[in-house]
Amino acid sequence: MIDQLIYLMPIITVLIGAIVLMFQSMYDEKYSIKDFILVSSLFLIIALGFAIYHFGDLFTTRPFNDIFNNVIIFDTFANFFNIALLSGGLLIILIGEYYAKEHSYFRGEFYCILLFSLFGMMLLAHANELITAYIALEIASFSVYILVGFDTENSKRVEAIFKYLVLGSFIGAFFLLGTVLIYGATGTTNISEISQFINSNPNEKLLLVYIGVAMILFTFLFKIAAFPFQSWVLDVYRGAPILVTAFMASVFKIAIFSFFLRAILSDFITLNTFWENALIVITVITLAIGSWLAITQDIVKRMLAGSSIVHTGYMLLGIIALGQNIESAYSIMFYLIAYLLSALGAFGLVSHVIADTKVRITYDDFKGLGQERPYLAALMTIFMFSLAGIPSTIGFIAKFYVFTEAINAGYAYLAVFAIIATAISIYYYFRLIAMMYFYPSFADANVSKSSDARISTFMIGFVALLVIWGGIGSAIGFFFPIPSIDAILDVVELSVQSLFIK
Amino acid sequence: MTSLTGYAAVSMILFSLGAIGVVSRRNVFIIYMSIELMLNGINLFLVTFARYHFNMDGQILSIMVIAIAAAEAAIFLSVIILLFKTKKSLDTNVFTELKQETE
Amino acid sequence: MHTPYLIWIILIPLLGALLNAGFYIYHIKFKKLPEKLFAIIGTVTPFIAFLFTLNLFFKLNDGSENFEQFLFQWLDVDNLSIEMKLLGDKLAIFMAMFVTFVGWLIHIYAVGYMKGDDGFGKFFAYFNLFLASMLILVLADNPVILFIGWEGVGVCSYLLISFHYTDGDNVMAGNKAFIVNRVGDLGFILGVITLFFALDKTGISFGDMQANISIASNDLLILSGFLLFVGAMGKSAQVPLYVWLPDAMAGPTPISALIHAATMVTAGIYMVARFHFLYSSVEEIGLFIAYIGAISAVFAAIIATRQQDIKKILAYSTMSQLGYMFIGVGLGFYSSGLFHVFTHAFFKAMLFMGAGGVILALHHEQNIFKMAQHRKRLPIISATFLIGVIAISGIPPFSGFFSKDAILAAAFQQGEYLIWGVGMFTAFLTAFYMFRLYFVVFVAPNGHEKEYSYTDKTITFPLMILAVGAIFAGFLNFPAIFGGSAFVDTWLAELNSVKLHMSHATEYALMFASIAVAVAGIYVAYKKYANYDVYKPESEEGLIANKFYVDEVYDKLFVQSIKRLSRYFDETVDTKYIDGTLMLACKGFISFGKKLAIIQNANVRYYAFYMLAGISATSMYIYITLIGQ
Amino acid sequence: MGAADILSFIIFLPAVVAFILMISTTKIEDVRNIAFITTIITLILVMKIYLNFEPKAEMQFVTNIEWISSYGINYYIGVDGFSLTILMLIAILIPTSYLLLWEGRTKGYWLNMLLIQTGVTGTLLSLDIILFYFFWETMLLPVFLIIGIFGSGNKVFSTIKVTIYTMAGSLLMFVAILYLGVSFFNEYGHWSFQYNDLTTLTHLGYNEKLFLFLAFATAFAIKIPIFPFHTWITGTYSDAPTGGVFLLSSIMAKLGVYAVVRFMIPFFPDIFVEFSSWFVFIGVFGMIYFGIAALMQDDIKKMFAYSSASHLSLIAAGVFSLNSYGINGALYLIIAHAIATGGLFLLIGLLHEQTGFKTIKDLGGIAKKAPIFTFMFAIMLFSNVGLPGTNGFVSELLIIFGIYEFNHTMGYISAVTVLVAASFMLWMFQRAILQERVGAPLQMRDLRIKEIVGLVPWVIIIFLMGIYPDPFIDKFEPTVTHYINDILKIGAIK
Repeated sequence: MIDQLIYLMPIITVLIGAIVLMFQSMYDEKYSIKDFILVSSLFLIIALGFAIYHFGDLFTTRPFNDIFNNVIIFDTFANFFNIALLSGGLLIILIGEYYAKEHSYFRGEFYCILLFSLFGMMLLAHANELITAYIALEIASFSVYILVGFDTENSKRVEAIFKYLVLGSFIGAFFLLGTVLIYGATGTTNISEISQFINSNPNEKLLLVYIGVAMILFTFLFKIAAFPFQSWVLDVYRGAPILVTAFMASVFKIAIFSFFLRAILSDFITLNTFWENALIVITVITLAIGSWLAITQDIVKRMLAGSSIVHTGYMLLGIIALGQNIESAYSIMFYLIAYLLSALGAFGLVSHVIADTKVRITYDDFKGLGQERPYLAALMTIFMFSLAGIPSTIGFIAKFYVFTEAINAGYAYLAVFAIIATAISIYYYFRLIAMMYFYPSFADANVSKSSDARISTFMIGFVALLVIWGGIGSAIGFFFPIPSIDAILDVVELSVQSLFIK
Repeated sequence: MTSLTGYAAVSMILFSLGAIGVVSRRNVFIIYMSIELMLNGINLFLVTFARYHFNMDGQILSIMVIAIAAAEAAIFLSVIILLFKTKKSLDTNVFTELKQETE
Repeated sequence: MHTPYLIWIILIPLLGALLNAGFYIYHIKFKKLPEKLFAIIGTVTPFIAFLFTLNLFFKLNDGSENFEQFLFQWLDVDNLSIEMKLLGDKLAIFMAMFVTFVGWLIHIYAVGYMKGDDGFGKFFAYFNLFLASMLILVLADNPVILFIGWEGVGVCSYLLISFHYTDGDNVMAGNKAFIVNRVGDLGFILGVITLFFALDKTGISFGDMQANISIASNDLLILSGFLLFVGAMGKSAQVPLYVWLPDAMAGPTPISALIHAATMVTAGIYMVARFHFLYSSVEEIGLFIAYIGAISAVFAAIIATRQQDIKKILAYSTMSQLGYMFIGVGLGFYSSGLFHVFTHAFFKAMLFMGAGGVILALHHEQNIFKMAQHRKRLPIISATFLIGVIAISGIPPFSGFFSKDAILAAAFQQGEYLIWGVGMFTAFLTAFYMFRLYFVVFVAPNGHEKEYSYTDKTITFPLMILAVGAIFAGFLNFPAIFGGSAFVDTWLAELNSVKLHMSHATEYALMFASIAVAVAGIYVAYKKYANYDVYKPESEEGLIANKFYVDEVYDKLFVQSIKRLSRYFDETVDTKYIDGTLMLACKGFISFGKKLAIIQNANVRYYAFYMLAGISATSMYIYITLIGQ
Repeated sequence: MGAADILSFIIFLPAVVAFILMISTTKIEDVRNIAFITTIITLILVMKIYLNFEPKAEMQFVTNIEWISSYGINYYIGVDGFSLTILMLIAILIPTSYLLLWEGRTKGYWLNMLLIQTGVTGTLLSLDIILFYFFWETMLLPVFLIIGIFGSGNKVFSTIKVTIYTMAGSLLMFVAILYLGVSFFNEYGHWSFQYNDLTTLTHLGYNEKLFLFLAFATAFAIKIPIFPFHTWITGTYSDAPTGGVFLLSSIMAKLGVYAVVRFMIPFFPDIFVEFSSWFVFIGVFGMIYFGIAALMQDDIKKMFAYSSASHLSLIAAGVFSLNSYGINGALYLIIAHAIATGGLFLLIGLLHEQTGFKTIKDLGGIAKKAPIFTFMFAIMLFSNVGLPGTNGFVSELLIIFGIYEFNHTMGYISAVTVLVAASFMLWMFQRAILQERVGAPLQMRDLRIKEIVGLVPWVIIIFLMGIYPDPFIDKFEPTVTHYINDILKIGAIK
């Protein structure tokens, strides 16, 4: 009983935290933004503690069957994602501290809703049943809708939230359609039962299931912004407050993968053959479009949005490879972590820079940062390198894994495509570095030098350290003993294994 | 069994109408309604299948869907109000500020 | 037989060069040093080298076999084992001796000539370096080491021609000399490589090559022989690679005397003589060389008749004399050719130094007519100059006569009457233009003549020594027919592939003929120029005065075309085609991206439509595949 | 610290020092001096290695530690005769070059210089191909910064261009590397990227090998550069600051050739032999093409960019000529050219900083003002032209021998090299340095003692290697022989 409760604790903690914050934010004027940050991060840390309690051991269980009726599942896999999501959320909150302080519209609700969406995402990681997944997804999405629209100073936000809302609910309908079709075919919406049905029935009886799965896959592609569902990304990311953008780009993406990886790995793996070709086409076009969108942007935020499409393409590469060898799941999950760190760092740093000089949005606004703020520029350089997959950053290792697995699965030509996209990506990432270092700063940009020693910058620095560590691993281990990045891989491996405990 | 195809057809038609409505209509309100239409098509489908399988899951699911639709409605309506406040219009063609911008 | 001395012959001048260089750097960087210091170092070192050589010469003369000295393994890759080894056989010592001797004299001369030049020390550093490289060339045991000396003298000539580098034309002349020589070097290297592989890698020293010459196929031998001779063309200024020599006169006169008259230009002949085993085994190339020599001889002589720059005249005469030498060696009479090298070194060096003296006296005036206009009386110089002129015109008993006559006789005997005829004609021209020069500069009346007060001892002393040489050097190879010992012929006998054997009657006839043409030439010159009005100089127009426009043609043919090609490569091929296409691709990619942004029209209905389209397309695809199953 | 760890120390010392200096904000003088001392220490360590090295073919001072065990990637470094020579070269060149860059640099400049040293040394010594790639790419970042920040002219464009150009190439190689690793995994059942493991691959089909070969070739051809992948050099070299262009031309370009020998030959010997004639042709063609293109350049740096491209093409031709002469000559020319071109670029950088011009038509009359400068310049020039007595001659001679043995016609064409360089170099020398300038004479100081001290070792090496080359050749000839006999399996040598 109690030990089962332990499994539930992280997710419950977040929920409680969200509710507490909701009540607290009723007395908004009493509390400063710092208190909200304190409280929310406190809850997240507690949840993280509960999650880490199970860190590293292999388990799978369905607690309180009588209540939940198998709709949610607790295993190492979900735990891994819990940790990722929680730490991601925590980082967002801490990195955003300065930004939130500088912008008046950030009030208690923000953190409350943030925690709600985190709750939804964690639920999604645990979901073992399609409708549950849908509900979790919608909880997360609705919260994010609201967060997107949070920036009352920005007239664009209305449009952003509106688009996201319309398209989101539009694709949501398709998810439901898929669910319905599967339900129609199999009479159940529980994933494990569906897989049993699939395995036990001949191919011609699975027509509905196939189409249903395809529909669900579309939702997946929409949420991770693959072609042809990529169009919303630029606009929404642009309209949203940059913290929310970071949140969507990194954390939300992880949550999406948490459910769909589970579904694909544990159940639909056998169906891979028929969507493989479609996915290949989608991947190639996603890479191409992403590169095009990213390379033509003048606004850094939009560029990052476009590049996130390209990274989606890389991860799709792993998804395709899944059909051939299960190991590529590890590479995808590692890539998620790598992207989480790099993107959080990049977005967070942009947010920090925006926070104290309101102008810096376009490339040109970054001119001369190298002289003004050498440390920020150095950190930004690290993140850009990581996103571009330059060696000595975690981004390189992640790309290495994904491409290796893709080639191992026999998709060398796709790897070549991806490499070309990478080569292009060097242009728009290095362009930013060039802006920061190679140009003198604007005369009018007289910035307050004081504001660099604060929690947000320290967090960014910490992330940068993680990025570097992920890239170097134990290469210099014989000088100073530091844990190898194999550790991550082992954890990932463990969590994937937990899916196959029946 | 023939009845099943009938129901399925109806619900799919509803769904498709909704989808096409989202794409083709310009008024935000009607887009919202079309989405609702899609969801209701789904509901019908669910109930049909529940009947077909002789288990209650379908019904429960449809109720859940309705609940979610309600939540969605809350946000949607507030957004629509926002939209109207900003532009004094509900034509989607108006809300195209977020084009390729060069600042 | 191993000897430790050979290396010293090279090292001592080299040491002198290094010392001078070091002192000179000190001189310019820190505090001024007296010219005497440089002068002493510069003049003593060649003399010591000469003494060493002399010592070896006498040893050889006493009948000891060839000297050699192994220093170290220079390179050893695969079968290519090159040793840093010196060889002092008769040929080498013969060459080394007069190189050091004449070189020494010219060094002394240079002391006076360069007096007061701020590059005094540098000059002697270069000069000694030149001597050292020349000696490396002469004493080398294999072509590669020879090539080191070969290039060394090239560099020194480049440095010395462009000695007064602030004037761009001098440097240009230097470059020209260097580049044209490089063309020759190209031939030389390829010749060596071809030969090395033709003898399938059995060794690269002259000895090994001579031993294994039979291995190679005839064609390859011809090829390598030709290529090597291209090298000789470059160094010894033969048609068509002669263009650099006249321009090389831009340098100070001692340089012209030492490098471009006495020693360096003869390196080509020496090299051919070194490869005598190769050339004597392929007759065709020998003949080819002889013809090239003849052509160069007459061609240069014709041009010389209309030149007005005193040094240019001498330069062309050098070229035509070198032509004679090539006739000699080409026909297999190496001793005669080298004997001419020997005598020529004396009188040509002397002529140049004399000319230099006059030029110095007349404040660097070089146009003969202008020189005549304000002539000063220079008794010693004019006397020695006359000796030189007679010598080069081939009037017995002066040295030029014997050497040149031997070559002509050889040509006659080999039945190459064409070459012989050309040689005779050239002899006539030579006498003519040399005496033209003499009469105009020293004789022709100009109304007023001033006494020239002072000429530096260091200038006159070597002149007189050389005059003695110019007169009597001929007797070193006094023909047997006059009861002479023909010393040089016997000394270099081992090289000769053919011997001179003809009836005395013909020999007398030939001698008489050559004397006759010489006298005729002198007579014509006398008639035309002895009382020439120096105040209206000859016109500069005409084909001959403009050296047959060869320079212009070369310029158009090679230089300009290469420059045009270079521009084409850089501007068109690189920038336009290769880089252009690349940049076009990138720009195209980006602009396509910009176009693509149209689909990002921010209108939600369109977005929804894309999604719907994608969904339906994929569903259709899946449906079809499923039906297909 | 065992003998093996010295290598790692040599690699990482500059980077560590750089990071320490980065956070400890000291004065520029201190930064420079510390950097200089660091390079000197490295030099001493390399000396130690050089003396303890036995002239054998196999790897020595090997360190082999697991890095990413799940994919069999190791931290695997070692040195053989070939890399040793280049290591020695780098270790000598860098500190001496510091002496010429001594004045008027900023802190970032020195830090980047240190980082570059780590990059190149790591690239040189790493034997695990992923590690190699790691350094190969990392090496580029400080170069990117140093050109972009301290460059002149249209620097940003050329920086971005060179970065993307080279990275695109190496990314292609990256896929090829991964493919090799995967096929090793499929053949042997465990991951490994160590080059000596990858040489044992047998299951690769002809076409696979061909594609991989081409991928590698592209990457290295861009770096070297070989025609037609050269268009980045002119812009980069002319815009880059002195130190950057020095490192680019005299060290990094050589690493391309090094990588060809180190990795391409062992991985694809058969393809290498099959396609060698093409590459020899391209090399010789490029040698002439670049030489001619250099002739009419007005920007001295551009001219030398072309000239070093021309020499590197010759080096490439030598490497591909598949015989002891060619390869030895190529390696020898790597050293010779590194010294000569490096020296020239440093001197030109000095000239540029002093006079403010780097275009020939604006220069002139330097020799009168700065005789020592001219003297050094001339020596480097002659070595570059390949005059006998300098090391340039030995290497060019050997390469021509090699190419001639490979193919007679090619050999004849390749000999044109004795003309090509001389023509434009001397012309430039005349116009830029010797003859009087039209208009006001330029401000130009002569070399300081420090700079002379910096250049003297180079001059000594130039002449030493030119007059007595055999001992230097002996250091790496065993390796070359090993390559030719055991790896390429052509013809018994000796």
